[in-house]
Amino acid sequence: MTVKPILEARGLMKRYGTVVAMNGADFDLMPGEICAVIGDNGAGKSTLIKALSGAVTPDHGEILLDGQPVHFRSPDDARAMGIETVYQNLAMSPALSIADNMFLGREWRKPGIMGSVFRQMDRPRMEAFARQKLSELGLMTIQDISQAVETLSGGQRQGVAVARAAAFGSKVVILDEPTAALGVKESRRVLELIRDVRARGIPIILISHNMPHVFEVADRIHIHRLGRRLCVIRPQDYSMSDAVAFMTGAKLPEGVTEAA
Amino acid sequence: MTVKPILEARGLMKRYGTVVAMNGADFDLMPGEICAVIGDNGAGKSTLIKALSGAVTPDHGEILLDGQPVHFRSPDDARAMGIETVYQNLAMSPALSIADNMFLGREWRKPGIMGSVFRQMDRPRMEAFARQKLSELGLMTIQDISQAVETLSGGQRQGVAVARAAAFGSKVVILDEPTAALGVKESRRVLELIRDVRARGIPIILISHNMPHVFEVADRIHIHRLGRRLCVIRPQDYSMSDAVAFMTGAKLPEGVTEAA
Amino acid sequence: ADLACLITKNNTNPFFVKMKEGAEAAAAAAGLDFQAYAGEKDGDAAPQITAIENCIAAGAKGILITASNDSVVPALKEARAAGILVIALDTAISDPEAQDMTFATDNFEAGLRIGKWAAGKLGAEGVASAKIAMLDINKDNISVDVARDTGFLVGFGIEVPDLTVMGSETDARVIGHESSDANNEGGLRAMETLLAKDPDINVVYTINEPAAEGAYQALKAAGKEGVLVVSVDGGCPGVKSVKEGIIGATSQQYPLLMASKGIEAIVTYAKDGTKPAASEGLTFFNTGVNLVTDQPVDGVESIDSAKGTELCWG
Amino acid sequence: MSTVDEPTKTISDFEATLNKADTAVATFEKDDKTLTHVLRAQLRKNPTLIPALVLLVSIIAFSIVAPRFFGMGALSTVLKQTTVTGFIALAQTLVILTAGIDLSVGAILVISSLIMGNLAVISGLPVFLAVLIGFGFGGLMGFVNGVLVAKIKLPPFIVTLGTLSIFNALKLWYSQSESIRNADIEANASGLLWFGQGFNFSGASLSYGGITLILLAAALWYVLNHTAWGRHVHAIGDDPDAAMLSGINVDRTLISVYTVAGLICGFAAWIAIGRVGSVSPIAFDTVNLGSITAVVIGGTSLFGGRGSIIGSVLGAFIVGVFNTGLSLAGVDDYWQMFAAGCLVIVAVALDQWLRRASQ
Amino acid sequence: MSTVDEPTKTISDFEATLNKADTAVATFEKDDKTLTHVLRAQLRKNPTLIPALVLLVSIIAFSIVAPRFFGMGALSTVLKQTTVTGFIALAQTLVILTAGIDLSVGAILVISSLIMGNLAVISGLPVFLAVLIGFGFGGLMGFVNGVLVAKIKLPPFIVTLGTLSIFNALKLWYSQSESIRNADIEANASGLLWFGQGFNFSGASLSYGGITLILLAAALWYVLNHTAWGRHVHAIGDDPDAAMLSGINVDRTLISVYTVAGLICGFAAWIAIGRVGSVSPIAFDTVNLGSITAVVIGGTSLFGGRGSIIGSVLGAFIVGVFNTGLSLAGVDDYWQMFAAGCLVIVAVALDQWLRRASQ
Ligand SMILES: Nc1ncnc2c1ncn2[C@@H]1O[C@H](COP(=O)(O)OP(=O)(O)OP(=O)(O)O)[C@@H](O)[C@H]1O
Ligand SMILES: Nc1ncnc2c1ncn2[C@@H]1O[C@H](COP(=O)(O)OP(=O)(O)OP(=O)(O)O)[C@@H](O)[C@H]1O
Ligand SMILES: [Mg+2]
Ligand SMILES: [Mg+2]
Repeated sequence: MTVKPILEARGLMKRYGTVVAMNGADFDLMPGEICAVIGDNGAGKSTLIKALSGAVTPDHGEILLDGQPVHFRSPDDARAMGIETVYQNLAMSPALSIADNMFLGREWRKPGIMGSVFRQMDRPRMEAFARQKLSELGLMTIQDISQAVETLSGGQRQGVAVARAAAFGSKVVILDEPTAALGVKESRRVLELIRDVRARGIPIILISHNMPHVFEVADRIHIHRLGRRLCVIRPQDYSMSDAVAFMTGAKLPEGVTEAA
Repeated sequence: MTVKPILEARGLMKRYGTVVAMNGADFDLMPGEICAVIGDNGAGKSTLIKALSGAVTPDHGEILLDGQPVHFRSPDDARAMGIETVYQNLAMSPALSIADNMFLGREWRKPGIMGSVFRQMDRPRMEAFARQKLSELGLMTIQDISQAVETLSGGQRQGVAVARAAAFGSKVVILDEPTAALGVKESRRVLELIRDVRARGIPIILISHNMPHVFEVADRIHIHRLGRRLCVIRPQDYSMSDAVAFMTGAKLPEGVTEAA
Repeated sequence: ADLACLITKNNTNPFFVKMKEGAEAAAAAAGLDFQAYAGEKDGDAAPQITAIENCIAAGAKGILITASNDSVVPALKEARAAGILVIALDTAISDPEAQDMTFATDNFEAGLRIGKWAAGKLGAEGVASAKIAMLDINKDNISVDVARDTGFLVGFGIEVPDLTVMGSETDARVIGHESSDANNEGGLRAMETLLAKDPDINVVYTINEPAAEGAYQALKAAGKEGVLVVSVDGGCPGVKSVKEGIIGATSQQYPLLMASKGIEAIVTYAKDGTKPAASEGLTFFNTGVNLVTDQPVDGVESIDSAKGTELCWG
Repeated sequence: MSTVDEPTKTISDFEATLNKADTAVATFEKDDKTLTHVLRAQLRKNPTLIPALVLLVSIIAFSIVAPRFFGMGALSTVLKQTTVTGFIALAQTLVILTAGIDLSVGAILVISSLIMGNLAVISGLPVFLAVLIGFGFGGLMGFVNGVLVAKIKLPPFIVTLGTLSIFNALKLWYSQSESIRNADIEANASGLLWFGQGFNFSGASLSYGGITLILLAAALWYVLNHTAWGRHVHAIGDDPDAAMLSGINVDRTLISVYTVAGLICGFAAWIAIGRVGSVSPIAFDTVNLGSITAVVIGGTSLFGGRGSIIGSVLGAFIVGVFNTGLSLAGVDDYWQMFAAGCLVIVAVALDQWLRRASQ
Repeated sequence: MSTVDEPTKTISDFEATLNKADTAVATFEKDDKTLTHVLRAQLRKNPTLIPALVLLVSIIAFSIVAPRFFGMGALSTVLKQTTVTGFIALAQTLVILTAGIDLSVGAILVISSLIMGNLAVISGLPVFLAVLIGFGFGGLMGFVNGVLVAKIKLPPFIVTLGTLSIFNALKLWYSQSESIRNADIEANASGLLWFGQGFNFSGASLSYGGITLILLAAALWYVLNHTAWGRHVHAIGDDPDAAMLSGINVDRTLISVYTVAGLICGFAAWIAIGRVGSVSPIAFDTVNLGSITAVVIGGTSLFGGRGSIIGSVLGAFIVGVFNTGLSLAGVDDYWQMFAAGCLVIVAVALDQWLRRASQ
């Protein structure tokens, strides 16, 4: 590999009480690629991306962005560096509106004195933007953009979260099971959206249990097992059966001797 | 149809503010069958099954169990009649252990005076049972049955919820997207489990966005659209493409003129 | 009918409850409308100011008030300007412009008498080696609390450098001041703490009789006999305790008298505009204090518990 | 997906029809134009109407029951009486919106007023300087609360229960339990009393303090609803984890909320001096519970994230109307206490019921 | 899935290998046997050790600072002084475990004791009957709280803020602020005083009330940890919606919790009479905050679902040790208040820190 990874993790460790969620996990994300992360339930995928996005501080190990070591103390830090994340448990404020949620922490202000001195938000512009992003996702069963998020169905919420990440991610977009609660049509749109984001040159980390989806969009597949990277495969080189076999421990990839 | 449905709903209506979540929804569940419910995000599937399980009281319409009208005021009522439900947002008490969660509301007591007078729970027996049920689901990455549920990964939690419903449902088991967060292996086990439950003669309502899974296990498929039943198809008679087309409004089933 | 207002410091202290009962009965007898208000906490003027404003708004003829502190002065001046007769009960208000008259007992005097009695009871030798426990209301330096506390110490013969705060004395005979919240449970707790500090305490000053009752329980539990317990108020239960020897002596006050005198004054004022006059030689109308004890001491004027029972909370 | 060994790179077959999918959206029933529907729609959009209605009804009811209550005199008296509680309720609303609670507001108020009084009257500082320093200490105490809540991650109830005790100790120590008399303030620092003044028109008197309360409430309403900070405050109250994951700097926002609450209490101290005319270390003991009561009667949820600043002012006013109204109706003290207890429960129950019914 | 028009009835191809899947489970690191690890494991299993340690350390510290504190005498005084608070803390723990709070516990205690005293001493009822009726009313008041919380779905803070005011009004009205004297109780109903007695051994005295407190705490511990009801109480505090969806009868459980809390307060009333020796309507004013403080120092979370009943008793004891200890060390009153405030914050912070460190 001559290309340098844009985001790397080396030897991440995280213990919760006696449970070892990450056990020396490595990770690489190349520029402009879609890297899928697959693995059994409880393999530690969410913990890994939480470490990458600043939501969890690993006990050991280091994270490098553009080759520089970084220490995220909060998701805020990561976001400031252009890493945008959709978490598995959807970080939304139920009582706020869809538009407010999409712009949480990066509100647009009115131009002129109202914005600079009185710091008034530019609601109309924010709502128009949110409406447009949701339409692109085909999620316009949501009619009222100022509706509170708590009134949305599970899938609608997930759609809002994905739209937010796609709209604002400038360096890396991380999606933890973005289509888990989505319908057939909406999932399809999300996959298209992921491709669009890559077309903008932004690399994506995608966690998913849906093998057809993973094999359809991913450039590389990181297989996570028992808290660490088992191997990285390219979908052209292996079949889904192989991937599933590796991930569940039914088969060992060549050149790897299971350690755990 | 000469067989009488075991659970029926007639003309259910539910409004949330200005949003109509159910708009005259009908539903039938035949004895011993797996009935899948599919539909777009926000179509009102979860609202429908919440009405059937007592978690939501419909504004209009009636529910019949074994042909008798029933009025559930709480999930407790429905459970007392043998209707066991896994909700989309997983009703778990995070701080309680896995075993405690599985038995919440139906704890086993010690035999003899300790149980009858001192009402002591039979922890060892409950834990053994829980462990066994989870093993059947292949979820034994969970090592410690007295671990708090909040320490489980998203998929592990869902596994616990499914195991609970399968173990205790005596009349009807309702599953709202039971495999959404599950891995390939675990999803497979859940499908097998669903078949096992049917083999015990217990009918199942399964909501899922995963078409291959739906077509694999369902006896009948109820297609929900815009808050009401659009049609019911049998997987033998239609292809997945048709089902998806109906569900998303790309095509209308024969004999149905869209009303909404 | 004309309206009379009574504003007390709170509605939990039996002293004020009696005062209210007396005023209510007197008002009913005189054919006046009557409204009672109470502050929330001794020392907090805001609710009393609110009450005064309400009385003005309601068009009262007269206001009887036991002021929490001098913060009520502007509001009372406003009331007087509106032609309302203002009478301070129990506690005088420093600004003479804020009231037409005070009907009060002198709380310092009340403390002074029990102090003198205790000193007389112990004799010169006993006074020199006394160990005194002080059970006050709390740390807030409420005026009544300070007046009774310092009055007692002065009466006992202890030098008090600052009469406006409690605890300014340096005399080693005073073991400590503790908060009793003027109730029995607090009295018990305070006494226990002081006994832990020094088990040889032999004189106990208490802010009122419920606190004395609590202190007695603590002494009893510690197996201590013959400790002098003195108190102030002279309520009927308190006098009974004097009779039973639980309390050595108590200074008796007359809340009902204050209240009924106050109502009388309002009636007169409403009739012809005459305002009440002060007691001879004083700036206020003294409703008096009596020391109630069954163990009289030379040189300290006192009445016995039988007489005290007759007068209690009259 | 058709062959096992070849990776799939096409859309699954059954998804082929998706491009023809309907784009219709769920139906939203339009509210019809009958009175109840218009009312419902209004209530849904402006939940603050509920306390406003309660206030109106109780004013009317008391005017009937207690003829002495009627007229501007009594009402402007109520406004004067509730000004300080109103200010504290504003501070409390901010904190409660973040799902916190501040039990130390009363103590902050009193310490600030002691500092202002001591500096202006006894040390002879110019009034504006004394007031500024008083503010500053108010903000500082709020800041301490905020840091403990945000950085040590303790529940706000615990933190402020602790600081309540600490601030009370400091206030007694600082003042040595001595008050500053009205006469002294008038003589040396009459500027401290400015907010007690006001103008009269046709029997009603409106104090500058009352007007300032309305202005501050309006300003806070703007900030909470139209600036990013206001949205963050709501989001944190709603779900602090979600707010953190959304990239809000939760700690900084929390600290700023408690600090602003402290500053408001410091400001209220100035108002309180004007109101009472003197400074006493043991005054305003009940303002803690009073402010919480006002906030909840005004419709703000103790669980955070939902509520209204205007509602809190109305809530303070409702409590004031009840107290004054009941006294003027000649209701006995005990039963006033009883009624106050019922008011809290009934008002909040009514609020919840109306909210549900308006959906 | 291979052809479009034929429904698939087979396992997806890529899942074929699943039967060979590994069945190994995630690794759990075994705690090693070094002292810190053993300690951690213990703390994790028994978080109640934390307040126990705090208590031990503070007793030792005070014994060094204030020699008078040392010895059984002072300790048994502390035990006596904290008995009533301990009882109320038990009631409060139950309520707080459901994520509620009960501000009316003190008022319930006082009303029950007034009823017992009045019936036994003035109406001359047999003591056991008077006590039973007092219990009954305690339970009834708790029941009222429970119904308001469960059925009208009001926040417990609001409900008990309201009933606090209501019960206080009732208590003043019922008693007319008059107390019942010890001498009268001794003469007419000495059974009311039973819990004040006890036995002495070598300078320490242990009252029956103190022993009963320990027994009741043990019983509640058993009920909370080993019966279904106890699990339901935890589940409701954890997430009431989840508990409801799991099929727990949330309303009934909540009502039972508040009723039991009321009954405990009623029982505490009997203990309180024995302790104080007399009955007064204005006593035990600080027991509300005192009980909450004890509960949180004992490590119970105000957010519900997590906590320990034994911890609450220890918490009450810690507060008592501090108060008495500081007094005996001759610390000035103000600084006692100050220290009490710091104690709350530091104790809870320490508890959280130790819990985190023990993971
Ligand atoms: N906060 C926590 N406390 C304790 N244990 C935790 C915590 N979070 C995660 N774990 C444990 O860490 C392990 C990895 O969890 P993680 O959520 O990363 O899995 P995952 O790969 O995302 O699984 P899934 O596919 O089910 O989402 C699990 O065994 C889980 O029980
Ligand atoms: N509590 C609520 N308040 C307001 N609106 C609600 C509420 N619950 C659901 N809705 C609305 O009702 C509609 C149907 O929601 P429901 O959850 O039943 O959809 P669903 O079919 O289960 O969708 P999904 O597949 O995404 O889970 C949605 O438009 C949603 O916004
Ligand atoms: Mg995950
Ligand atoms: Mg759903």
